[in-house]
Amino acid sequence: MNSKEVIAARVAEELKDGDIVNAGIGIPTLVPNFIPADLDVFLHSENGILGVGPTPEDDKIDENIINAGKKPVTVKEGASYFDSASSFAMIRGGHVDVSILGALEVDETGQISNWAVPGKPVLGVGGAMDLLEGSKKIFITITHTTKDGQPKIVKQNKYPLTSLRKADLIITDLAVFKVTDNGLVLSEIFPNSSMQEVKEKTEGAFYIDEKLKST
Amino acid sequence: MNSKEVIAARVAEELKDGDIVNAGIGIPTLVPNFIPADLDVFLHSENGILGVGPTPEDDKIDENIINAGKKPVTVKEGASYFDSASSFAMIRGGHVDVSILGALEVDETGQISNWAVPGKPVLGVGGAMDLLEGSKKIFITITHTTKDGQPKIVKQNKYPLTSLRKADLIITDLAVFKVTDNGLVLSEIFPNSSMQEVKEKTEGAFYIDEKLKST
Amino acid sequence: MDKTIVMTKAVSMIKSGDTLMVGGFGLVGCPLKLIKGMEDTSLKDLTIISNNLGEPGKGLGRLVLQKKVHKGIGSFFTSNPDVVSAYQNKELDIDLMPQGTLAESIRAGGAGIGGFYVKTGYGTKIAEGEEVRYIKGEPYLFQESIRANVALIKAHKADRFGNLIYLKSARNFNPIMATAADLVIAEVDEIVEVGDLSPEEIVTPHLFVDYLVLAGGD
Amino acid sequence: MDKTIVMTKAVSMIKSGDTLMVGGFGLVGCPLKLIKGMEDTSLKDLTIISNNLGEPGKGLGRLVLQKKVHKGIGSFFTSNPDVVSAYQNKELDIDLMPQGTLAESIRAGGAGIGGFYVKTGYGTKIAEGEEVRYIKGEPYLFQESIRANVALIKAHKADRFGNLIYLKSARNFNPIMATAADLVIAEVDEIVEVGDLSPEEIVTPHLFVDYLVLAGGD
Repeated sequence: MNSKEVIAARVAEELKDGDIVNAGIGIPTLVPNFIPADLDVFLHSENGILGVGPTPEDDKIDENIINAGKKPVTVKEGASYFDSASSFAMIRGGHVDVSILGALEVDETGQISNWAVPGKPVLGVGGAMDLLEGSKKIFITITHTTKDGQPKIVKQNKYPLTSLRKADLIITDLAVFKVTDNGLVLSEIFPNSSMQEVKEKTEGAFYIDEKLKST
Repeated sequence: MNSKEVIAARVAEELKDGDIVNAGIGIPTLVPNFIPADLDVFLHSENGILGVGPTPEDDKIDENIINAGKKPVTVKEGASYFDSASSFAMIRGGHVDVSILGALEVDETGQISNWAVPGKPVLGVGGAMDLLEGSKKIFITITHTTKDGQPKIVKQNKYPLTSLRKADLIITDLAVFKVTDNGLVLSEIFPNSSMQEVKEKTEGAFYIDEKLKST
Repeated sequence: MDKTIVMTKAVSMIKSGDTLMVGGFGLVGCPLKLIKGMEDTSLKDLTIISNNLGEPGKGLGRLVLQKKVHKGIGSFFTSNPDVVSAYQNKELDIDLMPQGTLAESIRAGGAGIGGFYVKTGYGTKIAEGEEVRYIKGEPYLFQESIRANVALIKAHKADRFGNLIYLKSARNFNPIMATAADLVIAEVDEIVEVGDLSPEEIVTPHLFVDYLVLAGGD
Repeated sequence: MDKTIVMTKAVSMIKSGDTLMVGGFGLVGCPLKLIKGMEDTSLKDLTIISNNLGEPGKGLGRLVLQKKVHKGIGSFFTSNPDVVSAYQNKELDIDLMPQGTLAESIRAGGAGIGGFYVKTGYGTKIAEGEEVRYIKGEPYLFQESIRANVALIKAHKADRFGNLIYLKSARNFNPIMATAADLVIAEVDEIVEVGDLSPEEIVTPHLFVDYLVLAGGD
């Protein structure tokens, strides 16, 4: 598995039978590949689908079935289509159990930035703010550092916040952090990493879970 | 024709091809019987039907098809069903061309009262306020006087107003009044009545249409 | 995943003091089996959000007769004389709303809308003391959204995931109430296989529905 | 009553300076024939309300390249670099909204709602200068409803009265835009007999639709 797959596989472990899940673009789109077949997990796409299925083979693409990233998808048995107002009524109304989102940065309180870069024209917000505001749980999937090695988990976000709402869980290619009222708690380090690496590559402050200390 | 049928027949003459019409309980329910067969007039019922058809024979009643007066109805070809929020979105959003409503009183400015009687517990408002507020045109159908001979077209309503919105047309068993910015204009007297009778039985002030003066 | 439960289990999830949304326009589209299940139980002090409170001795009217209803929030209660009597005897509080405002406030409650502005009722007695705001030069009344602890709705068919379709004008308040309560129980005429309902015709997607009860079942 | 007209007649009803709602999520569910009909006309100064402004050289993107669009109101324009350039060259104004707020404000415009309160965006940069109201202790942002002069939508099937059904995820913004403009023109793949669409499956009842244009017709 590459590092994005490591992240996606770990997120999938957090999902429960019956969960309604919205998976954003980027790493989150990989998550469905790792959901165990015996779980009924239902993927919501904000352009108006509940029950998104796998990506179709090239010769089986239906141009009228796309996801919120405008990529061709399929639907599973029991799926439904609805309009955009109904779709966001579901999101804002608290009917989505989990949203899995990417981020440019997460701060040490768990607030995220994923829609705008200062100095560049801001011409897109899409559904990210609604998902952050309305979903029961927010899982953030990020590579631990940017391409040029800068930490993505920071003291304070340079980029504009997407919401005051904090994430619940942050999953990187190195580790897992729980977001608590007191701040971030490192709860898991992946076998390919170490406490030292996580400390070096994380700018924001974090606590260490008791269980992790004893190992 | 009895006096209620006279009123209903006269209202029907005002309807145009393609009109979306909501017909309230009482006299308005008789209106569809007088709509010419060559006109496509679509009846909206606020409990969630567009395309209400005639009352069914007793042995053809479908208990799941009722109108807003909770009476069994049928639907015509091209009808549709929708939920209550969608139905009132149609009404408030200005998508109903004409509402035909009964009234307890109409004042000389064209404002109506049809939902509450002072001194009695007010336990029902239903859809009347929405229809008055949202419909493009309001036709009021009333007998000219109450059962004990009191005028229903009055200087000022004793009963609480249903809306500040004025009616467009008032049709009684004796006459037709147009509602203008200057007040009521008597535009038509039915053959069974006379100018003198209309004057005697109308408390509110009204103008007389030029055409009526010359006849 | 199968959301089907028996009626007694469904009723056991309702608590005294709860606010309930109950679907239907009169008795049409009303979850009569679930209401019957509440009769002769110890449930009391219920607040019922419903367009009407049943008819004399029928539907929600029976719960009113059994003095289980503390308050009714709806648009038209005049058609049930038992409700009028209970109100006059001060056994029942009433909160009366225009039908469109009732429907919209339920939809808003399910859609994460805190409140909204409508013209309906402006300048009338029901607007006394209400907040007015001018938008694009026109006066509107403020209305908060409403939610309930439990919604009891009636649908025609469900699949075991809880996707619902309705029957004719029995749809009415049911789809919006399905969105606006912490616990949603749908009474249905029939439960079909997943896949039997077309994705285009499903009116209430399953994410809104917690449990299913068969109208003709146990 | 038959609402079918030819495309040129439909386009002739749009005026320079108009505010148009245009359905679709990217190109899916976008009325491409009607947009094509607007190309190479004298139409200009249009305000377009749409989730996106097409793709480079496709759909609404072509109208942007022809400098017919004065302003875009939507939620995600980043995917079309031509829109980004036009904005940077100050040829195009942009009004950016969260997608859910965009959808809800269109629905509200069609439903006689003057404005409403959402949590989305509270505390962020897009909320700067916006009105905040606390409802049940939680902060919400005020949002006015929006309407247009003309809505151009895409549906799958219509009957000649104008009842509409949609195809899969091409539904998106189309049903709500059909409610929120003074003039509504639906581009459809097929026109069927009245009665062919089931009353339960009709998504947009005909009272919302003024004219029909066949996607594959003149």
